[in-house]
Amino acid sequence: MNPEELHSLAEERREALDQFQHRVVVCTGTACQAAQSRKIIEALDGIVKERGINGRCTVSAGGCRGLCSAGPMVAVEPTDVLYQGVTPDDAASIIDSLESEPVKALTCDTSAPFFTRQKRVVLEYEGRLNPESIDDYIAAGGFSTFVRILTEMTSGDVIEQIRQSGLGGRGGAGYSTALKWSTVAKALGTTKYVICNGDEGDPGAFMDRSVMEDYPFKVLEGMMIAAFAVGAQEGFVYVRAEYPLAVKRLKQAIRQAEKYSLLGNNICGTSFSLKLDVRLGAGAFVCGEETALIASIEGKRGSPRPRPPYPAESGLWGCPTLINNVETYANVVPILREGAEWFAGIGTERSKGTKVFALSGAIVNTGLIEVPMGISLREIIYDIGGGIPNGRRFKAVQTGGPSGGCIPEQYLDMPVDYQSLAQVGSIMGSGGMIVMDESSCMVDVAKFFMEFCMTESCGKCIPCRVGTAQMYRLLDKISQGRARLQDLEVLEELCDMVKHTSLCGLGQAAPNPVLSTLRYFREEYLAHIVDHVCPAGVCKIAHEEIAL
Amino acid sequence: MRPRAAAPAAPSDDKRWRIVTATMRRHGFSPDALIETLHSAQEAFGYLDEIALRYVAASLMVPLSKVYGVATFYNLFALKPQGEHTCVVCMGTACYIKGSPQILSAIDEEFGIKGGETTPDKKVSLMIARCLGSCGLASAVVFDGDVMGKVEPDAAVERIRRWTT
Amino acid sequence: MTRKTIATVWLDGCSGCHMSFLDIDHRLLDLADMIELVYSPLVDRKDFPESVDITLIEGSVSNQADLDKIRHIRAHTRTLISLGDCAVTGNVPALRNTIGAEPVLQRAYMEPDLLNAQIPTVGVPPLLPVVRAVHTVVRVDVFIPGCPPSADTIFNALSDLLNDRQPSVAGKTRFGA
Amino acid sequence: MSRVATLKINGQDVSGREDETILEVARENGIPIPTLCQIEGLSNVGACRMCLVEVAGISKLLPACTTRVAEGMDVRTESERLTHYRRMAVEMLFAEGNHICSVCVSNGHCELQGMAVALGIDHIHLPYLAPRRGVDASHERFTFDANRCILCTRCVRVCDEIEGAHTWDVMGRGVGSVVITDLNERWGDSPTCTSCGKCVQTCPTGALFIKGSAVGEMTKRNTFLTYIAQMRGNLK
Repeated sequence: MNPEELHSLAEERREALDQFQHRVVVCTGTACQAAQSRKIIEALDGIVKERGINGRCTVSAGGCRGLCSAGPMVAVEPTDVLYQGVTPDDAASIIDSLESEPVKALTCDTSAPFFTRQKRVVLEYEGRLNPESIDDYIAAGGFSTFVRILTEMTSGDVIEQIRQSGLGGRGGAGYSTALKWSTVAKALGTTKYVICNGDEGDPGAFMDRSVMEDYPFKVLEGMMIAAFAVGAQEGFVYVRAEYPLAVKRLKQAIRQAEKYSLLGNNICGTSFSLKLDVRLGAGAFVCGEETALIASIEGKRGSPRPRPPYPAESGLWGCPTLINNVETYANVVPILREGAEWFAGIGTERSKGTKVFALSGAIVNTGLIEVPMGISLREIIYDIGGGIPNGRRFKAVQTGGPSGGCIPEQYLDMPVDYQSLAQVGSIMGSGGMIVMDESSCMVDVAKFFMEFCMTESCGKCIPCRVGTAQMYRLLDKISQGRARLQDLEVLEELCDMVKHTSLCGLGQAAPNPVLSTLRYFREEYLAHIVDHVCPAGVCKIAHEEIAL
Repeated sequence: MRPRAAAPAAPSDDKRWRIVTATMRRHGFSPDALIETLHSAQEAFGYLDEIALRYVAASLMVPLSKVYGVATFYNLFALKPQGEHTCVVCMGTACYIKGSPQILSAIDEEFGIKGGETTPDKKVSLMIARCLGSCGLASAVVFDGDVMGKVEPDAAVERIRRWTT
Repeated sequence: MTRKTIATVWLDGCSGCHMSFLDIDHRLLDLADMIELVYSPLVDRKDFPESVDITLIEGSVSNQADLDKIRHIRAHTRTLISLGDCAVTGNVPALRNTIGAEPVLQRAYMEPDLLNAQIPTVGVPPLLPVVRAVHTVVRVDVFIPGCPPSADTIFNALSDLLNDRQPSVAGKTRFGA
Repeated sequence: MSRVATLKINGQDVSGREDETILEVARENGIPIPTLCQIEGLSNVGACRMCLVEVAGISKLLPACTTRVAEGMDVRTESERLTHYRRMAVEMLFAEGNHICSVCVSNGHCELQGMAVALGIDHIHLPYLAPRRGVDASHERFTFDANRCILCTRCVRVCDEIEGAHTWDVMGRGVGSVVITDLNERWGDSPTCTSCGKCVQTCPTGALFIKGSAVGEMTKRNTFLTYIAQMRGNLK
């Protein structure tokens, strides 16, 4: 395929779509599917046929609209009407109102802050595209950036654009993407790999899942551009097996791209060749760590190894390897399409662009949101999220999953960027954001995350293997009201040691939920230990003799 | 591809072995394909028994202990047969704070099974998921592949009871 | 010079540490001038004194009586010494921690083909579910590991304490020594 | 051919090839760094964290066994903080398994016990986990007592890298990790074990021992490792 062919294909497809006066797009994200959105598609299809308007109206599956708590969502194009809480029984009224006023009772107010306060770069298509159709993606301008780069730019140009954009790795740490790319580009060796880390394992995070499920082509295009920039000929998308839909759609997307010769040998008649494939995880959180992920792709136990050497130098099968997270790759196309300057204009001085968050917990609007870096937690929670339901009080917001921390009310006006979050003892992480109200016990939350880290520790290094188990035991003892003050001292000592001596990020960050809750909610620990009560009423306090 | 003796014959004429062999062939019988192959064996047979592990080890020329190490490292591989029905309770953060532990204890009380266990009559397996990525649906439970959102303990027990009677 | 009061106590142990203590031999005479042995399995006194300068504990905390005793002793002792591996780590008595108290009693008293097999309950304190090292129950000031610690180690540690020095056993003894 | 780097270890000027690790260069210069999982002649995994050192300008502690030296590096192998962490790591091992030195075949010859002495550990202040672990005495010559295993994986590596049998590996994960033979079968039934005993001789504790050894009788001989490595040209 050359640029002209791609262009005409896009035109063709756009015309084909324009034939339809009405396009009804039903969200098939996980939440909406759980709410029977497949049945809604069937019902809508049935009505369309019944009314004999299938020449004018098309019903298709689309991606996530973000507002999962109001699902299932149905959108009507081009009038841009959005319906919420739709049931199969609503199909007739939706179809019958296409020519007139929208169905009032089902209309979702898209002028609400949930929609207007977001900034969509990664989720730019807002779920409108059929994720299983490369034609739809191409019609929306997809792959034109890749093809243009391939035929007009050099590897150095691409990396320079990424550098100017200020893009940081969206896997959590915000490490400069351009620096990573240029390291791999400069690394010696003719065989190089690109890997997309889709092993989203944080409990409470589903951003990457949505991106992979809804925009598989966009992720692939980002990887293709990256492969071109670093000089890789082969790549893998490593997806956790718990995401079967993402696996299916990515595999489908790769096959479709191969069919159009966007993947394969001598793409666009250039010397650039690329083969992409999907590899499945098998249920191990630690495989989100890049060296463990590589071991897993090599068919081994997912145990991390000490770095350096970094994968950029010696990664998959010992070759220079670029590993980026799903969301990072999904930012690549917009940056190179709209320009680095445009991207750098979004966000803050040191954290550029947007961040996708999975908003959940004690909050009115749960779902998937994308916001500019630097927005305050308060705006996210109260404006976009609609605040805390059931008249309860906000207590803390957890970011960064088992590697992050709980942020209390006093920091609600803090801007959300890599630096600020780190300052208050949490991390950006991959984007899980769980809001907790006063019914959550912070000791219990810390225990929950420690149990997670303990069972997900690979067991290779002593501090993480044993330390997480010991911290878990102590937290369990505290939560039961059976601990002594000395136990708290030992807990803090363990936190310090595990943080500074563990081999990989899992262990190094495992103490964070404990440290942050100790920092802001120490009185809750003391209540369990000294007064033998759980203020939130969550923990079961044991009344047997203490210390035994 | 490494030089090798002829690939070992499938353990039996059960057609499902063809799926497993096909996966290995697609990867050129490379030892790197161990995880992909275990996935395909588990999909074909529901779990990984000793026969399957030995066959995969011999075919990919991976040491037995390494195969066992990999099969036990990853949560999704089961070395024992699963129940007729499976109930997966999400214990992600959002589900946890919205009451997944209560769902688990209700199921335990009613059917006597904890996470990872199967009822003695082999009807129901209870599993715990780390996070289904359906946090908007908290608490989420998957009953035989169907995700159900905002599940209360009673509703979960009721749904399982339908399988057992 | 006022003599320091000393107590020695057996909890769950084999008394080997006390034997090692006695192995100090003639040096006991040197110590005798500086100490007053106020409570010990070696002397005839039923109640633990109101206030003791130094108490040496042999054995682990394995039953309810051990627990009551050690708490009382801690409250009435200035410097508490965990003497020997049982007190310091739980050692051999703690072997049962991987199994639990109940199965051990079952195995010992019920499984053998005995006449009127029964688990004794009268006149013996109930076992704690878990055998504990002394410092996991009360604060301990000095640790002297060893099974048993050598007479020299015990003597040196005691001499240090009697001369108001913090004893250091590093490199002189070890777990299992 | 690797270039030579000059660096400082504990203030002392030393030099090493850039493909050498901090540990190798330190030992060449008579500077001791404690290790447990590391053993000369096998690959290094950086798992036990005993050899962590401070390197000026790097906030993270680095394992000396896997970190290569570099020009101008300023390494500290001893500090209060390092000692504290090393002690905790050793305490963690004592608390993780069931190490009853007084009844162990390796009493007096055990690297774990020796490390406790070297670091002045006189009690374990971390909670004991007291796991229930088994003993495999099915092999006619050797016994594996999992209670004493510290998961250093020397047995796994020596069996794979030197003997070439790969009878041993690790199963499970986290604190539930256990070393196994073949498909977690009885060692005595292993069709892959050559009974060479290299695993026993490289085991740092009494987890692997020769049958019939009484308390304190099991001494390990692993000088063959450096010899074999040398013969194979692996030793730099």
